[in-house]
This record gives sequence, structure tokens and C-alpha cells, in this order.
Amino acid sequence: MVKLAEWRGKQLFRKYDVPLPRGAVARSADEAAGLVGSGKVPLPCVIKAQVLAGGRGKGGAVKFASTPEEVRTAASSILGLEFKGEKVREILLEEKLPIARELYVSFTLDRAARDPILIASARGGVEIESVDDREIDRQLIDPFAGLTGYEKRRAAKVLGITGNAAKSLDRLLDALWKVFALEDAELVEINPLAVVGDRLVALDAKVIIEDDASFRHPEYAEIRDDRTPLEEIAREKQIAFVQLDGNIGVIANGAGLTMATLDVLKEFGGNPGVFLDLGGTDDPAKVAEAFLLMAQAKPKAVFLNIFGGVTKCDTVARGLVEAMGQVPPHERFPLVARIRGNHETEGIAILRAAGITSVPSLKESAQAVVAATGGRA
Amino acid sequence: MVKLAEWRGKQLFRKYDVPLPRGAVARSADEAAGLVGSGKVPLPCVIKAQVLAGGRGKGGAVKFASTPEEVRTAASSILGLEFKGEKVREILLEEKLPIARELYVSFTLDRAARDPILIASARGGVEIESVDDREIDRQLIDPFAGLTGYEKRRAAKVLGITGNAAKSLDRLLDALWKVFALEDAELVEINPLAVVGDRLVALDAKVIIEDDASFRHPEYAEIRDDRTPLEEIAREKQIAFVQLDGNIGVIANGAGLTMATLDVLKEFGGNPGVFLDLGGTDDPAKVAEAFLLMAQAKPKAVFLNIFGGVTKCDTVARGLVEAMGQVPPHERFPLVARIRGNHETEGIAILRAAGITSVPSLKESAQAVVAATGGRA
Amino acid sequence: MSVLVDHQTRVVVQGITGHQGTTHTRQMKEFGTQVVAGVTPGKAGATVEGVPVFDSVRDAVERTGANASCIFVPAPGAKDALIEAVDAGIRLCTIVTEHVPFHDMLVMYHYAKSRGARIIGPNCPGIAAPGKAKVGIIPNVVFRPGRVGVISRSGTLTYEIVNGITEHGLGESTCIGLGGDPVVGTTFLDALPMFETDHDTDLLVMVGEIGGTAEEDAAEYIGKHFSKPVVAYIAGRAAPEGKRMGHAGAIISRGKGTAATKVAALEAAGVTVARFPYDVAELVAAKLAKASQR
Amino acid sequence: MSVLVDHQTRVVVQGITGHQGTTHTRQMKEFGTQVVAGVTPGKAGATVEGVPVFDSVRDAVERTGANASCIFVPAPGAKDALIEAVDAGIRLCTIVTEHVPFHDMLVMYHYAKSRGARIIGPNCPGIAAPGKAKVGIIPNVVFRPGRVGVISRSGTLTYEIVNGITEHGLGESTCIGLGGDPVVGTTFLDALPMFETDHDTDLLVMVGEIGGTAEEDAAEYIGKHFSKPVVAYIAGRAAPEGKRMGHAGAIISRGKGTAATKVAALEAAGVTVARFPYDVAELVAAKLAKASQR
Repeated sequence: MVKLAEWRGKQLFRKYDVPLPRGAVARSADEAAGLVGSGKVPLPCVIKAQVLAGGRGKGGAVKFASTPEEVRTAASSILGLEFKGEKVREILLEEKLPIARELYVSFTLDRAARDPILIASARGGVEIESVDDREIDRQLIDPFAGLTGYEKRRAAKVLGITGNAAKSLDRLLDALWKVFALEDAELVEINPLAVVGDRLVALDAKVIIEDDASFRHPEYAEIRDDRTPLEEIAREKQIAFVQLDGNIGVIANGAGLTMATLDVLKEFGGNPGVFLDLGGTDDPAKVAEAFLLMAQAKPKAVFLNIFGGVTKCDTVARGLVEAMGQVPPHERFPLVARIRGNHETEGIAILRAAGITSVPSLKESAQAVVAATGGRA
Repeated sequence: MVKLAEWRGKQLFRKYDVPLPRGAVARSADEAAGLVGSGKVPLPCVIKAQVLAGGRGKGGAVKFASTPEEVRTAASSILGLEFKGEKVREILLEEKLPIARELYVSFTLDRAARDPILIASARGGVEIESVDDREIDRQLIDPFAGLTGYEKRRAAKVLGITGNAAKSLDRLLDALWKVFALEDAELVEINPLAVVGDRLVALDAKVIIEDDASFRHPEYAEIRDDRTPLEEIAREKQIAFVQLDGNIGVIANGAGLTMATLDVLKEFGGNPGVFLDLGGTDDPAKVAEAFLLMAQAKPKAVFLNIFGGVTKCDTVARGLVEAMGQVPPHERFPLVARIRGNHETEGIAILRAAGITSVPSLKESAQAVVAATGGRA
Repeated sequence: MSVLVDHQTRVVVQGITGHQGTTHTRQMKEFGTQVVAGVTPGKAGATVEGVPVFDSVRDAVERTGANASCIFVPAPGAKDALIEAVDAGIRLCTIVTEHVPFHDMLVMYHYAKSRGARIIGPNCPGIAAPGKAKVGIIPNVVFRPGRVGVISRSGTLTYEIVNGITEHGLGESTCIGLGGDPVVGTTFLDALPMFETDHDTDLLVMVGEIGGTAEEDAAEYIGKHFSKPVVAYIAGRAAPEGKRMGHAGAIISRGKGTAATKVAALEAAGVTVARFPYDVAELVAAKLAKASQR
Repeated sequence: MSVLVDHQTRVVVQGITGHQGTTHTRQMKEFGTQVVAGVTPGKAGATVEGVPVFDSVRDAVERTGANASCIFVPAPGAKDALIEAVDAGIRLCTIVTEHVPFHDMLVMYHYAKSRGARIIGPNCPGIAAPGKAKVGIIPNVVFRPGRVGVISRSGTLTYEIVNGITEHGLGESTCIGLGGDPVVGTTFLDALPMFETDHDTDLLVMVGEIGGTAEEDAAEYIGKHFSKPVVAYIAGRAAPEGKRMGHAGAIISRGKGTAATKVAALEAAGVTVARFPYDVAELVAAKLAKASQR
């Protein structure tokens, strides 16, 4: 999942001719003032922090300016912000438009229907979750036929759009559909979509690109707005790694087993912090790499819970023992292991030779690791 | 149906990255010599008349040249040709390549299957109709899924292509498929497709674009390589008009009825020459226009055979009588009319008032028009 | 019983406010057809020939129970119109529109097929079951209720031949004009089984023309599976060699596609092929007389 | 009887010459599966684990009568591999491949559906009917023939739970690992009717996880149409709020998608929901014992 910052999303929108306000990105107050001075961004303008978190308007991350001085002041204050944990490194300056109404449109996936879905609401400009269900229109789109005329006409009706604005909406929806389909997006969302005279303009852009399609889109590989440094390293090494608050490191294989492991740890009062999903690897070196990455997150204790399938127990044990030797003594942490499934006997033997006992019961092993972190057990 | 001359087809191929020899178009011997002199077309080169008819090689419309003088001589001789009724106005000059093998590939429509079809044969460079059926491979392509890997692999096998050349073929087929699907083509054909080292190169290009998709492709509207002057006027007026040898003009409505009318005329020894299908028009002015166009073709007699449906009999009669008045007396011709169907009574009355009798029987009316041209009846 | 349409057919006309849509709505009604709704986006609330107009097929279906569509929408919008009808639950769509690009029609055909919907056309006269219903544009005057089924790739030639049958004192069970475009939703082969099982049809008339292999494919089916007498006419014996589709097309239909191959295939399947359109009615009458003697 | 696979299943392995393809061909054979063919373009004539390799699925089907496919082809080629299998007439395709883009999977799902073919997966462990056949990668050791059906969105968690059932002295009729991707060919809802009619299944275990509405949709079906006892486990009660799909995703699954809503929906449908994976086997045993007393 690659979440694009607003300005990147708008770059993509421009490629497909989704109508946008005139604007440009700046990384310093000087640069911002220059954009306005050169007339590249007309005044009055809007200045928006380029962060991924929502609620920028209320959080002081969006400001208006009518003079070059105001632009400089606003740019400085926003570029200094740390917004919901993200440092603001870029700001987007855009012309301020005379907005008649604010609407909502998006394309995303309806998993249950196994179809793309077009979502439209006349109540844009607020978080769509807060809008009453009856004011939100949903249309499934056939992936073969694509977006058709009658679907666009229904959207226009829902949005209360007629005349020339309806033609503008027609083109905009075609363009937005192309962004969704051709860029392998999980979500393309315009909120608010502004009615400006008889034109429609995308004031915001929220685009999420699917990771799995990166073989078609190498251009997204460089975008890392959304990850911690360790997550970034994990990504480069193709290890599924998620970092949160908590002091127990969990190494498991498979999303379901990883989640179940968290559930059990929490139940016994543990506080899991880093999850590392080995997935279907069968390479001891990769297991060792993953383990060393885990060590860098400095967990208080680590729980290894493996059910061997594609990933064999002896592979994991071999990688683990190799990596343990590379962790300096003062950085070591208690390790509780539970390995079951394919090549279980071999794996247990390898661990035992390295002084590690595998506890066969999930319940008992979970209790042991929670005890090791001083949690309730 | 818009048949593209080779150079136009290759323009389209270039847009989609179908690999081509280096080359350029010339309209005079001087221009041809200049292309070679400037190095834009390397020597030795091939010089090909840009006509729509086949069999250019045998007909002296393709020549080779190794020096600028030879280019000038060949260009002059080809530009002077009238090839199977077409005047040669353009020539295509292309580098001469060291060809290892000549293959055949095309995409077209399989009407019965209602699917696009990929046709491939290792026996390229000759007319595909002359190739044994067992040496021609046909694969239906699903219009939704598009061209897939296994289909391209089968084509490679049939064509005897392996290694790097197979990768070249894979890209070429993807590109050719795009030309077919995105340009609304009826046919995209490469014959010969040359194997040059481990590359594949399209030596010829045959592209037919579907008329009906012209609302998506206004760029083809100007291309008129394929029509007589009267046919061109008819096209501009959106009248279906076909000109051949023969002296009876036939005005009917609907392709089936038009063909049946020809069948009957031929049976009675007539020699129909111009067919004009009124289709579903219901506008007397359009009927008059069509009739005047018919007059310009100078038929010996005209047979009007209408079965009124969308086109009503009185509309046709009104247009006909109006147009008759505009034909100068010395250019007039005998007219046999047979009008049936919707508003038949009104139509017959209008004709009668203008001195024209409608003969209700197809057999008798056909015999009458053949007699009027002095044919057997 | 009849084929595809009957007294239960409730027609929605897509593009009803256009000239053709309006004219043929009137004629369908005069034929006795239940035309229950029309659709023209932006014209909801209007009435055409006494028929209420809606903004979408979905609205029309929900409000009137329409179960068949007749599409007059111009070619650039035909694909969208068909998908709209299918998505609204319509399972019989007659497309009168001409000049629909065949690339669009490929999408339409496969889309409809995957959802169990049948397309007649495009560029076709439609379906008529005299005394029951008509969805399309065949002139009302040529028909009389009877027991002759007609399927045809042609338009006006169909009218000519049906008129001949009627003038000969016979009548029609159901007549389907399939349209002559390169890609049609329903071919002879698709239509034949429906007439085989139709108790109201004693004999079938097939009107074909040169080009494609639809007649040859039909002949093969008739030889193996069709039990009723068939009279055919093939137009285009004298037509100049068609240029359409060029060489590649020729090798698809290798050894088929000409009037001669079609006539031969049909005759080999036991079909009586008329030499002229005006011979059809007489051949039909003779065959029916012979069948009733048995 | 079992679900989807049995003694008649003849497997072709697409991507057989890769490491995973080879390993799991061996394990499928050890399970007793008839693995009759492998496909790797350009490798025709080779043999892997005693299984002949072909250049195309079509060749494999023609020469060996394969009727089920197990796809290990890497993600960029997975769509083509699936279409190849379907076009060759295969009607059951298990896709083990992970990281298949969901846009590709939308095409694959609709393509297969329109041709009457079923996809299991992608990114899934596959299907196993102990004593009969396995198409996929679930470890052989966890199974024993029995009368408990298992359907799961998870991979290794399935192994864990099936192993628990087996260690408890019970056994499985058929186990299907559906895969946890956003778009899967077969959902709980698709699989439930098969287990309802399977005479070899007495009880069904459902292993779900947070995200999407598949468990809620299944619960609704179970409440109305499923007559056998069901024991479920839902992973992810303690997982951090998922970010996937953002706001628009949230309003599609409004009021659904969390562990709490899934557990509530299942319990309302009469399903026994285990709090921990290691509780599942015991609950199954208790339910079966109770059922047999009746």
C-alpha cells in the first residue's frame, strides 16, 4: 500500500486531466514566496501541509494568504509543524477558488462484490464516514465494461449537477476512473470536489496505490512518505514488518497466525510492539536478516511462533541460531520459541543444540513470553 | 472501411512501437534522391509504390536501388505508373535488410465466433490465401482479456521463433494487438514479417479501419485513397454508393434488397453498374441528392426498387420527382420504378402525377429496365 | 407460444424522444405491443405517444416492469445503452441503431452473454410475432398471423419476402430480422433451436446473404438437428466480389461465404433454396401443402 | 463425496519447474493426489518428480486429461496463467501465488466466472481432502481423514487449527484455504453451500480474520440456510486498526469488518466462536459429541 501525499496524487490527476486548481509545491518559505511573486500561484491562495494524516484543516495545517507576506508567514509556520507524528517537509500552494458547493467522489474496491465501486455524495468537504448512509450513493462498476454513461448520469443526479457542469463531471469521472484502473489504485478520492461556476475542480486528492502492482509501476518504489526507518529497511529487504508501541517482538509466519499470536499475547497481559511476518520464505539467510531487524527495534522479549508449511521449521531454526550469534551480548533479549509443522523435529533439535527450548503449546509459550517482559501472566 | 496505404499503416505501427525498417515517403524523384542523399534512408534501399492493390512485386511497383542515381531512376519509373487503375502518387523508400525468413501475422475479426482472431503462419511473403490451411494457425482472442502470454507463446512456436527473437515477437504482437483494438481496425496484417538476426521487422503494413468508428477517429476522415470521385462525393453526403462497370443504375433501400435486385437484373441479362442504397433515410431532399448523384454516373436506365419501412414510399417519390426536374433533358434516362410497403398508395400517386408508372412485380419491373437498356429480356 | 416475444412482452424504448424512437413507438403500439416505458436522460416526466419517459432504464423497469428493450440510441451511445439495459435486468435487447462499431459490439455481445441476456441486432429490423408483439421497426402492414417462421440477415428484403408470404394468403408465427452487421447478437445458429421448439411454427424461411459463414453454419445445424421444412433465399449471387476484411477474412471463411457455397450447403441439408425473392412464397405454400398431406 | 476434489481429480501444476512447484508436486503426490502434468513454457519433455512437463496447459489437458490446476507462476504472470488454464477447459484453479494485484484478480475472477470455472485463492494454501487429494500447499502432516470441514481465510493459522483438530483425535473431510487477499475467487459465502450438501461433513470450522465483510456475509447465510453445526475463530481482535483502503473502504463495510462485529454476527447465527485457536478442537469435539447423542 503506497499512500500518496496530496501533491503526488494531484500529479497523477494532472496526467489524466482531472481538473485542478492552479498550484505548486514548496519546501521553504522563500520558495513559497517566490511561487506567489512569479505569479505561478495567484493570490489569494491556500497553503496546505503535505502530510498523510487527515484533519489538516482543524489541526492548523491549512492556512489562507492574501499577500506575499502572509504567504511567507503561513509557509514558515506550517513547515515547522509536526502533524500527528509526521514532520511537514512540503507545502502545496493553490489558488483560492470561489466555491459554490463541496461534493465527494471516489473509486475503490468492493471486496464482497469483487467489483470496483463508485461512491458519490453531495455532502463533500467533511469526512465521508460522518455522512449519513442515505446521502451516499454506491454503484458497482464492471471491470470489463468500465465506467458507462448511465452510471455517470446517476452520479450527476446524486450530486445535483446539471448542464455544463454535468459535462465537466462526465469528463472528470472518466479521468478519475482511468487513474483507478490504469495506475493500479486501491483508492482514488476527491473530497472536496468543488463546484466553481459551471466547472468542477478537485480541491484535494487522496490516492492509494496497490503495492502488489509495483512490477507494473516502478515509479512508486521510491515513495516512502508512509514508513518508519526500520519499516523502510524491511521493505527494501522484502520483509513484512510493522512497528507500533509495545515491548514484545513477534516473529510469525502468515498474517492470520501473526494476528492470532497478538490476540493470545494481549489476552495474557502482554504488549506486542513489533510484528514480523516471515510469510513463505524458505531461506535461512532471510530469516537471520529478519531477526536482526527485529533486534534493532530493541524488544524486551521476542516470541517466535512458527507453523511450518512452505517455511520449514529447520530453516527458521537455522536462520535464528545464526542471527543470535551476531547480536552483541548486551543487546540480547529473552526468546521464547514455538515451532510446529513441517520439519518440526529437525527444527527443535537445532534450537535445543543452541540452548533454546521450543514450547509446543501456544498458550504456555505465550504466557512465558509475557512473564519475561514482566507483564501479567 | 478505410484501407490505409502502406505508409499510413506504418505511421500507425510506429505510434505503437511495431518495429519497422528505417524509411520515408517521397512524392517526386528529387525528393527520393534527397532522402537518400541526407542519409535519412540508408542504401541499399527498397522503393515501393504506395497503392492499395496487391501484387506490387510482380507488377514492377517495387524496385531496389544501391546508388542515388538508381534511386532517382527507380523513383521516376514507379511514380509514373498507373498500377491496377491507381495512379502512383507516393513512394516509400526503406532500408534493405538482410532477411533470414519471412513470416505472416494478422489480427482480424472472426464473425462466426464473434471474437478477434490472431492468424500466424511461418509461410509469409506470399499471399496468405495461397498457403496450405495446415500451415496457418488461428487463435481466437477474448476481447475482455486481450492477448495473453500463452497465445503469444503458441504463435512463437508456430512461427519457429525462439530466444531473443521470441521476446521481440512478444512485444510486436502486443503492439499490433493495440493497433487492432485501440484504432478500431478491421484488419492489421504484417506480410512479410521479417526475421532479421534476432529481431523481427514489419516489412509491409496492411491496415483497414472500420468506418463506423469514425466518431472516435476523426483523423481517418480525410483519407480517401480508395474511392472514385463520385463515391467520394457520396461519402461526404453520407449516401451508400458503389460504382462498377455496367449501364443500369439501381436505387434501392437496404443491402439485402439491393443485392437481390442485382441478382434479378443479371438473371434477365441486365448489366447493373451503379448501386445506390438509400438505407433508412426519410428525407425527400436526401433522396433527390442521391438521384442527382446517380444521374452524374450517366446510367443507360435506372431501376428504383423500394420497399418502404423506415424509408417511406411517398418520401422517395417526392424526392425522385423533385430531382427529375433538375436533370437537363438531354441527360435524362429511362426510369423504371417499383415501390411497395409503407405509404405505398401515396407514393404511387405522386409518381403517377409525374408520369411515372410503378410496376408492382419485381420480375416484370426488372424485365422492363433490362429491355430499356437493350439487353436480353 | 411464439419466439422471444409474446403477450407478456413489455417494451421500454431507449431513445424514445428521437424521431425514429417516437415513430416506431407508435407503430409498435399499433401492432398491439405493450410499450410501457421510454428512456431519454433528462426527459423524465415527459410522455411520448402516451408512453411515460424515464431518465434511466432502471427507473423504467422499477416503475413499469419492462422486460424487453428496443434501442434507437445513436451509434456512439449504443454500447452504453445496451449495458444500461442489461444492468437493469433486461434480458432481451433489440438494437435498431445502425453503424455500431464492431469493436463495441464485441464488448456488448460478450457482456450480454455473460449475464444471460440476448441481443437482436444491431442494425436490424427486430422481432415481430403477429397478433402478439413487435420489438423493432418492421412495417406492420406486411404481417398476418400464421405458421411460417422467418429469420433474416436483411432488412427491406425481409419485408419484401414476408409481404410475399402474406400476399400469398399465408401468415407468420414469428419473424426475426437479425441484422447484417459483421457482429450480431443473434445468428441463424442461435435462432434455429428456438423455432425448432416453437409449437406455432410449421415451416421456417431463412433469408441470407453473401459474406461470413452464418448460412453454412446454419446448414450444418439444420442437417443434424432441425426437423421442420426450411425454405431459403440467399441474396448476392450477382454481387461483385466483396472487398470487406481483405485476405485475412478470406482465409477465415476459406471455401465459404459465397452465394454458391451457401446454396450448396443449404441444399445438402435438405433446404429448398429459392432462386428469386418472389419465388419464396410459392415454395413455402407447396411445402406446407405437401406436409399437410402426410 | 468430498468438496471440490476427490479421487477423480487430476492435477496440472503450472510453474512446476520452480522451487515451490517442484516441492509441492512431491508433497501433493505423497498425499495421494494424482498429479498428472506440469507446465513450464519451453520445458516440454522434461520430468519433475515423475510428472511429465508440457509447454502449455492445453497440451497438458489433451495428453493427460488434467482437470484441476495448481498455479505457482509468479505474480506478474498469474493472470495469464489463469486465463490459459480456463481456456484449456480447466474448471478448478487453485492459485498459490502471492502478491497478485487485485486489479488483475478482478479480471481473473470475472473471466473464470463467465466460463463456469472456480478459482481458489490467490495467495492461498489450497484444498485438501485427506485420503483423496490435495491441490495446494497445506502440510500433509496436519491431516487425518474425518468428518470436520474447514474453510479459512488464513494460511498458517489454518494449519495450526487443523493440526489441533487432528491431534484431538478427530479428522477432516475437506479443508479449503481461501486466501486472505482483498479479492478472492471463492469466499466463505461461495464455499458454504458445498459443505451443506457434502455428505462427508458433519461439522464446519470457519477461520476468519478482521477486514472486509466476508464473515458477516457468511453469518447471514448460515443463519438462514446452513443446517450443520459451525465453530469459528476470528483472528485480529488485538490487531491495530487497519489502515487499508482508508475512508472509502470504511463506508463500504460500515459497521462491519472488526473482530467484534464478526463475532457478534456469527454468534447471532448460532455459530460457536472460539476465543483462541487452541480452543477450536475442544469445541468441535464437544459439538460433535452433543450431535451424536441426539
